[in-house]
This record gives sequence, C-alpha cells and structure tokens, in this order.
Amino acid sequence: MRVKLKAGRDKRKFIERIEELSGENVFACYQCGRCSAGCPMASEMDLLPNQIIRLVQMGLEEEVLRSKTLFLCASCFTCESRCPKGIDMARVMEAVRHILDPKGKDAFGPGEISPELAKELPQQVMVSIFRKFAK
Amino acid sequence: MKLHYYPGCTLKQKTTALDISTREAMRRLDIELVEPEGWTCCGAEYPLTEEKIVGLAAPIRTLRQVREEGGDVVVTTCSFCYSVLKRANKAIQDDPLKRKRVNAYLRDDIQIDPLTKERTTGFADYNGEVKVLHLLEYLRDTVGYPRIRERITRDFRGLPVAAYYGCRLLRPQKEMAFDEPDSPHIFEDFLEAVGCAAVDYPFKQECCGSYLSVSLPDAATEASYRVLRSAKMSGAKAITVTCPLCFYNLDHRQEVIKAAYLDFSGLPVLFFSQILAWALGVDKKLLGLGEHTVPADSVFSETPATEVRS
Amino acid sequence: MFEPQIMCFLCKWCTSSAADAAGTSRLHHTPNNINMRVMCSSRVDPQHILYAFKEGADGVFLGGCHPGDCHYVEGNYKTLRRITLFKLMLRDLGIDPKRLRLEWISAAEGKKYAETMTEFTEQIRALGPLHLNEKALVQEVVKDE
Amino acid sequence: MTAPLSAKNKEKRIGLFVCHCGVNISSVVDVEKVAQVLKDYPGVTISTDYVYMCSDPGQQMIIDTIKEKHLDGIIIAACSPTLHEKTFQEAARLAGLNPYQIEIANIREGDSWVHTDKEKATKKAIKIVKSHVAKARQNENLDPIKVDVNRRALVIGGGVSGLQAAMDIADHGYEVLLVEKNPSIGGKMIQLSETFPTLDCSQCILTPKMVEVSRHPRIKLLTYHEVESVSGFVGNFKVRIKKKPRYVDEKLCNLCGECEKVCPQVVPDEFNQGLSFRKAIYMPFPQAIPGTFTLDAEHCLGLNPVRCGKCKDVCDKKAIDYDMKETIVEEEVGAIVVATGFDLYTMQALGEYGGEKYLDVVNGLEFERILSASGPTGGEVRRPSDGKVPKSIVFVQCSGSRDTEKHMPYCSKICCMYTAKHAMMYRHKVPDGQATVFYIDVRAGGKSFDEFYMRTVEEDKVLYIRGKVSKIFKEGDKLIVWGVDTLTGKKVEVEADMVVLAMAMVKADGVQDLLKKLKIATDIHGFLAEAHPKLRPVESLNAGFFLAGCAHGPKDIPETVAQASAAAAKVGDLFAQKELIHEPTVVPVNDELCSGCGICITMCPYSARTLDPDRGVVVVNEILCEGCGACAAACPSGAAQQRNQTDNQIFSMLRAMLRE
Repeated sequence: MRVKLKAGRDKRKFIERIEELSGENVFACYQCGRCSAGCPMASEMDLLPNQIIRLVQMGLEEEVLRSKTLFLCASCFTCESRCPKGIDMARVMEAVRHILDPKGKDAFGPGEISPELAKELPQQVMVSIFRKFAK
Repeated sequence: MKLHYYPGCTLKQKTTALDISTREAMRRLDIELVEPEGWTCCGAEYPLTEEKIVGLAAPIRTLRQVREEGGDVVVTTCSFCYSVLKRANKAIQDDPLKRKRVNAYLRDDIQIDPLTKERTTGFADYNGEVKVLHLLEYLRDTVGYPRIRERITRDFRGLPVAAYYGCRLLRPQKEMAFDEPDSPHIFEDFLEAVGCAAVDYPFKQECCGSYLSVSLPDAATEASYRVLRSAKMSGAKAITVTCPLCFYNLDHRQEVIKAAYLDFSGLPVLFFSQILAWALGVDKKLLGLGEHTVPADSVFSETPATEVRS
Repeated sequence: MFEPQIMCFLCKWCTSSAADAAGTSRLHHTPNNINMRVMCSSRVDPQHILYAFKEGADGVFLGGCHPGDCHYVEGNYKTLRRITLFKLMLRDLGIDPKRLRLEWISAAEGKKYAETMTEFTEQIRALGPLHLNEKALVQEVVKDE
Repeated sequence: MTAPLSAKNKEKRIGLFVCHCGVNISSVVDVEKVAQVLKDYPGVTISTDYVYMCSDPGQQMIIDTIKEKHLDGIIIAACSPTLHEKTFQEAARLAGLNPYQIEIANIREGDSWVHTDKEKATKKAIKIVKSHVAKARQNENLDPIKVDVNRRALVIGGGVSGLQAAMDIADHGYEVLLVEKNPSIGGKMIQLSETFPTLDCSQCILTPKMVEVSRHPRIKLLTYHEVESVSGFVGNFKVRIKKKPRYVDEKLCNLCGECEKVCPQVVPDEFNQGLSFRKAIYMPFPQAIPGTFTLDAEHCLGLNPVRCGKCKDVCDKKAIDYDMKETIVEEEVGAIVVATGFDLYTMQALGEYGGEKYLDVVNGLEFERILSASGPTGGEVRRPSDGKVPKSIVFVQCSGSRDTEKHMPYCSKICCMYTAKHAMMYRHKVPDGQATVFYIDVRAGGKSFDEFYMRTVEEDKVLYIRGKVSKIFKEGDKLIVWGVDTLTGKKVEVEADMVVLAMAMVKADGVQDLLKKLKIATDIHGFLAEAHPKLRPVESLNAGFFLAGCAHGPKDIPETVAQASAAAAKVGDLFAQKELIHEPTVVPVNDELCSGCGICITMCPYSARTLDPDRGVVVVNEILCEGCGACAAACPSGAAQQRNQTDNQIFSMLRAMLRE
C-alpha cells in the first residue's frame, strides 16, 4: 500500500508538538540508526527507534502512535549517549507517549501486577513503570 | 561529622540491605548519615517532556529541605534517586523558566517550627544551591581512597569483582557528568581501593531491562542474562551494583534466568556498600545478606577475613 | 509622526554588501537610516557613536560580519566587547542603551538588513526623540583640529 | 563649531556629479535638486547631473570638468562603490587627479532602490552627498605602497602536497626550501598501500617524485628540520629553522645497516603505525630520502654521557657523531606554502568501539600498513593480536566524523573511498573472507569513484549495511559488532575477527604550535582558513601564505596535488610581480601624540605594529597593515589615524549627515 504523505498544518502541528514536548529537533536526525543499533530492547520492537523518528519527520502520526515500541523503551539513554547529532531519543519517545489519547487504555496499569509480585517488587519499579506507561 | 543522605523509598522497604550496609560503612569512616526531615519519594523517573514541571516538585522539595537544614551536599546510593535528584537540580540551576515555575508550586508549602510548632509558609526560592553526589563520588573526592585504605580491616585479596553501572549513573552524560559513558572507571577504582580486582567486561553499561521486568519479563530476563554472562565470562566471582532495581533484576530474578539460559550457572550480586562495609570490618550480620536470593555468603568467606590491621 | 534619524556604521565586507543586496532586490524599508561605510565594525570608536548622538542621531546602528567571518580575522569580536562595555557607559550618560544596536548581517542577508532597518527605526520611533542630558555628556566630546 | 578643516585643505576645489542612472535614481530622487542644493555647499566648486555617469560621454564630462575647473576632489553620487569606484578612479587618473581624491556617494542601492517617498529619498540623498563632500575636503593624495619581492619560496611539509608545490615552484624557475620535520620526506602517502580508484601502488608513484625533488637543482631539502619562527611580511619573510641533530652524517652514511643490527633499543615503528618495531638507530623505510640512518636520541640508551656506543663502534664510515648539536638556520623567503598534512582522530575518543582496548580494532592507516607489501605482514592480511588471517572483517565508516555532538561535525571525505578499497583489497587477498561495511551514506563523487565503489559491491560481494555501529566488544576470540540495517529495520550483530575504523581526519598533531608561530588563521577545527571559500581557495587570509593539502581540510590525493599546484601557481603570480603594491589607506602613527601605551599593538591581527623601545612610540609596518582600523578606534590619544578616514573625517561626515 502506498503511504500518502500529508502536507500542511496538520502534519506540521504534530511535528511541532513533538518538538515542543521533547525539546529535540527531530530534523537533526540523519537516520544513521545508531540508536537502534545499541538499543537493548530493539529486538522486541515493531518499529526501531530510528524508524519512529523517521515517521515523525514524515508526519505519519497514526503509525507512530500505534507502535508497540513506545512501551518497550526502558529509558536507559544508550541511544542518547551515542547519537552523533545529540538527539535524546528517550525524550522523543516520552513526547509521543504524552500525546497518546488521554482517554485510551493504559499500556501498563496497576491492575496488571499480581499481589504476590507486588510484595516482591522494589517500590521504584512500580513508581517508574506507571509513570512511564500509565496515564 | 554529619552528612545529608537521601535513601529513597526502596531502601526503606524492599532493599534495606543497601541502606543498612551504607550506614554501617559510613559510620566506620566517622560519618553519620542524616536524612532530610520529611523527605518524599523522588518520583523514580525524571520527567522527560518539557511540560511535566510538576514531576520536578518532589525532588526539589527534598533538596530545598537539605538547604533549610544547612546542608550543601546530599548523597544518594540508588541510581534512580541519584538520576532524578541530579537532573532536577541541574534543570533548576540552568533553566530560569523551570526554576520559576517549580518554585511557584513550592512557595506555599507549610513549614512547622520544631520548637514552637508554629505553622508558617513562604520558603525562599530554591536555586540549586545543594550539590547532589552519588556516594561513590563522595568516597572518591571527599573521603578519598587513601583514608578508606587506612581504615580497611579485611582483605579481599584481589577477589575478581565486576562493577555494574547500568543506565542511570552514566547517562545522559551532559546532565549526570558522572563518568565517561563508554569507558567509565569510577566504580572499578572504588573496587580496587577496597582490595578487590575490578574485572573489565563489555556489558558494564548495558541495560538490565529496568522496569520492563514487570511488563515484558522475557526481554528483561535476556538483558540481565547477557550482563551476568558477560561478567562471569570475564572471570568475575561476583557482580556489584548501586541500584535496587538492578539488584532485583540480577539477583531476585536469577532463578528465572538460570532456568531460561542453561549455560549460566549463577553469580552472586552485591551492593557496593556491602563490599565497603565488609572491608571496613562491619559485622556480616549487618550486611543484610538475608535479602539476597543468590547466596552471597561465599564472597565473604571465600577470602579468609584476615585481620590486616589490628 | 516623529521621524528619527538613524546613524548606521556598516562594515564594508558584510553589512554594507547586505545593504547593496537589499537595494538590488528592491527590499523597501524605512528611509530614516543614513549609512557610513567603514572597513570593519572595529573601526568604530565609541567617540564616533557619542558624536552621532550629539549631532542629532536618535539611534545608532553598527553592522558587522557574523562571528568567525570577519575579513580581518576577529574585528567583530573586538567590536562586540567594546560595544558591550560602551552600553553600560551609555546608561550612565543618560542615553538608553537600546538606542545603540549591534547586529551581524552577512553580505547574503539583504532581507535581514532591510527588516532590521525598519524594525530598529520603529523601535527608536517608539522611544521618541533623544534628549541629551548636556551636563552628563561632556560638552565637547571631540576636539577640532 | 565650524567644520573641522585642516589648513592645507582650505583651498580645495570639489566637483559633484549626480547620476540619474537612467531612471533608476531619478525616478525616486530629484537629482537636479540634489545638484542644485549642493552648489553652495562649502568646498563645492561645481555641481552637475547627468543621465549616465559611467557611460563614455559621462566619464569624458568628468575628465573635462576636472581639467577645466582645476578640481582636486570629486564626488560621484551614483550606485554602490563596489560597482564603479574603479571606473571613476581610472577616469580621474586620466584627468591627472589622484585616485584617492574620488568619493562615491551611494544614492541608488542605499536610497532610490529601497524607498518610494520622493521627498524623503531626495532629502536622504542630499545628506549622503553632503557627508562625502565633508570627507572629500580632507582627503589627501595617496600613493600605493611599493615593496620588493624575494623570489624564493618556503614549503613546510614534505608529504605529497609539499613535494608537488616545491616541484612546481622550482620548475617555474624559483628557488625553494622544503622543510620536513621527520627524517624522510614522503608524508602519509608513502604509508598507503594501493590508491583508489586505480589501485596504483602508492609508493611506486610517490617514490619517483621524492627522488625528483631531492635532485632538483633549485630545491633545498631540509629534512629533520622544523620551522622555529617567521617574521617579516609578504615578499620579505625571515625564517628561523631548527636543524635537529641526526647524529649520523648523511653524506658519509652508506646504508650498510651494521649500526641497526647492534642497537639494543627496540621502539614501535612509526612508519608501520606501531604494528612492528624498529631500532633506536633506524631508517624509516627503505626508500627514505635522504638515504641515511637517523639516531633517535629520545630512545637511545644515552648520548650524554654515552651509555652504549655500539653503533659508533661498528660504523666503518665514521658517519656517527654523538656530539652533533641542534642548530638554527636562518633563511629569507618571499612566500610560504603551508602543507603540514593531517592525522587521524584518536580511537581512544570512541570508547564504545574498543579501539584502545582491542588489538584487532585498527584504524584506516594501520590497515593500509597491513595491506601494504612493505608493511609488517609483507602485504598478507593478518590480524595484530595473533597473526591469524581474519575470516571476517567489519569496516566502520564515519568513526568520529559527521558527529556534531561529541566528535567531528564534518565529513572526512576520503573514508568512503578508502573503505571500499580496503574491503576490495581484503576480498582479493582473502577470497573466502567476509567483508562487511557499515555506512551512513556512500559519498563517491569523483572521477571513476562511484564505479569503483559499485565494483566493490557487485564484483567483490562486499556487504554494505546502511547503519551506524553502536558498540564493539570482545567475546572470546571474536569481536562482536552491534549495528543496524536501517533499510530492513533490523538490529544486526556481526562476529568479526578484525574491525577497521575509518577514523575522522583531523589537524596534524602539534601543528597548532607551528601555526601560532606563522600567525596564520585556522578554522575552529584547526584546519587552515582560506582567504575566500570560493574565489581564493589556496591563499591564506595572511598575505604571502598559501595552503596545500589536508592541512586545509580532508581531501584525496588528486585534489591535494591539484591544490598544491594551484598554490605553486599563486606563488608564481606573486614572484612574477616587479614589486608588490599595497593599499595606502593604512593606519600610521603620529609620533608626537603616541604615548607608547601599546593598546594598538594588541588590537592588530597582523602584527603590523611594534613598539620602538628607544623612542617609546609605536612603529607601523605599512606592508602588513590591512587597514581595518581597529587600532585607530582603540588609540586613546588619537595618534593612530587611518589615511583618508581619519577621526576628523568621520566626525565631519556625521555632522554633515545629522545636523539639519
């Protein structure tokens, strides 16, 4: 299927919103893929980090928003430390998560942790994963 | 002397080993750790979007409290707490807009005078006056390795130990400024200073899977396995961490890892503070070894506890 | 309407060329500026600026090459340092430092030049005519030969 | 306050010529009015307008008027001075008027073309013209400054660029001094194996050039020498050159090699990038020029006092002299070609690639030595750690290049091509070996370059993977390379026996000290800055200095050679002039006003100003002064005044412009 590239305000609005939220210039990315090459979770992802940023550049909002990748990022900042253009990919990921439908389902909510597991888990795991993946 | 210390929530609940061994070790160095009055959870994750200003309020409130108590330095051990406190502090120092907005949230906090119990509001703005340090930095720069060496009473006799940095200590480097993200050595230098032999291995700064161990356990299992395997292949007899979450993934989940990867036979996981405490002569009972899933006793018995100095 | 006089010192290599480029492209702007071409922005002595104010300029503009592009290696940096300091002195002399503007405009930036001229004119227009505090300003800043 | 007017200019007769420029000016500016208003302005003798001043009749009118009215200054109110200043200066010269008495008042670009309000534009034109009259009243007759040229060139650097430049200048008929800091000429090119895209053997094509240079009657070769300092100015430089002691008399040494055999000191061999060893007394490589051994005092067991002495004992020719001392040679030259080359970015800076840790992670130049028939493995591809033939090599392009964040933001330009060559050569030498190249973009713009790259892919089956490597680490005997293929969107892991990093090209090690001594401008990366990026690419901003090769920025061999020849041609231009002409609008010093404070000295980017300690005043070398005027603005006493743009002229112009 041919992907139709949008032009005009809608596309710009999406990109500008991502840039505003993340504080990163997504057009600085020249798609070397180094973020993906070092990403510990890349093998689980449907879209690699560099593909996420590429889709943002192209303004393909729906494809970005429905990617599983958003909830596989562990914010380990390996991508950030290696990016030759100084883009903090973790911030871009966070910005995309931020604009997901606020009424939508949590990607990972408190209900998904069994009481037994909760007893064993360090507090910081629960605080951090809900901060990242729940509304 | 007294030193402000932010333990964070996990150290008070599930991972007391890190808290207790840290306190005991520091006591041996004549340093009493003081917790800021009324500290709260730092939030564990530093807010990465420009809009989530509120996420900065909790860590900044704690830092302000340190200042109010006359402290100019606060140390932490947990990598997540260190990351959040340090980054929030830097944001307040560097970004006037964030400084203004966060202080606007915090200005009307209620202050209770400990003597008169009088309730007042109106804190002075916090501008990043407190310095956030990881205990490893404090040991290196303020205590100094020579002084630690003087106090050492037990000899590890060059026990090969792997230092595991994980993600938060090192990255993003511009904000953390902890060490070179791809060739760090502060942790190794510490291990060498207390008598271990630091093992070089390529996965020391790779991710353990972090909080994905809850949402995507298999991926985290693999990530942790690779770290443990790499350390073990390089000859380590134990791996040391600073972070309760790394500890959980590498230690508590090691049975799962062993079941999934048959070539891996197990590796004790230790907190750096346990190593320090042991070297300084702290009683084994105070190391919190009961919290370990992988028996770590061997590390402390394999090398006979020769009294190098009486 | 108040028509301010804007005295402009333009470096020959960059901003003066930008002014030419604005002309060639017919980029219209307010006519309040009067340009003097100097070899380098660093040729401009604070005395020249004071004298311009004294002789009736309501605003003074300095145009040089972008940092790193100076034809004379680093003249623009010298200008920057000099003007930063001089602005502090202007305040003491009772002249609003906003009346002095330093801008880097390259030979290619005709558009920026034209826009800056209009913008600066409007800014000075808003400030109103310059009333010199004759006491603060030494009577004769310049000695005649 | 009256217009400041010096006594000698009181009688000045100035003519004003206002141009209509067809309707370009006259449609907006009332030119007749301008001419009319200025008629009675102080100093103006005649004021007139004409439709096209730059036309032949227009110019003739100017010439006739100057003669007829005995004018000693004129103002042309017309277009920008960048267009016709020279035209009108020439016309003035024909009329017997000093060209520095011409003023151009720009009322077109600066007025009629950017405004529409006729009244305001006319008023503005009058102000502009008045200011030039005020200035013209104080203009002086000036003569261009003339100076002799020493027709002898200094070339710094004995790599291919320096060799080519020296050869060309010498072939033009001029004498050349070629200074090289190393024991032999040859530079980086002599270390290369084959060259892309033709696969010529680098040594085979460079050695004849080296011999030719060494035998050229007009080239004086100074190897193992370093430039200590440069003073003077274009056409007249004085250079001090340090001669480092070689401890071997190059005329006596017959290359028997006995000294090397007995020398007990083993040192990493620079020529082989440290992949093999040499002795403390050594010849860098067999074809070295001059053909002589050199004793490396830093690694010798000891010369003072002599602690070993074995080499001297075995030397039949008595060529070895432990008492040689460093000496200084003084030379005079008229032009200097800087061809100081490049180095590779250190692998240490990229910790994630392990170049410092793992022997089998090598840089591009090390791999050249491994490929070279004269290299440590005799041209067989063997890896440094254990000498095994690698069955899989990963090549990583852009290692430290195109990284705005931590490393070099620029493209190093030659890595795409040499990596293709490396991969191709490896496949030729190890037919069952796997070559994998990680790249971001392949930049193969050059004659026959893309064809060469395509051959590497199509015929030699080298696997090109589009993506940047994130990390390289060792597991057992293998190097594990973590990369990505952005074309398929797959994260990939490659097991390799060896990794070659195409490290960024950077300024030569230690060159900044030399450039400081030469006082020549560089860009922020320490590469030499050209006078103009398009139109003067081989000249330095500093007159008399010319650039060649990678000292100016990354480039390949043909481009380096072309630039060297261009620099030589520019030196030829300079030497072809009978004398040098310099603009006289410089900033001299009025001795009576100068207090010797030296502020102007610190302002001058050209070191044109020095303090005369005897008289306590600043003296100006007018040849070095480029007339920027930064010193004039800084001089607290007004002793430094720019010719024909004095402070008084500026004040007069301001008054004419601003006072209603």
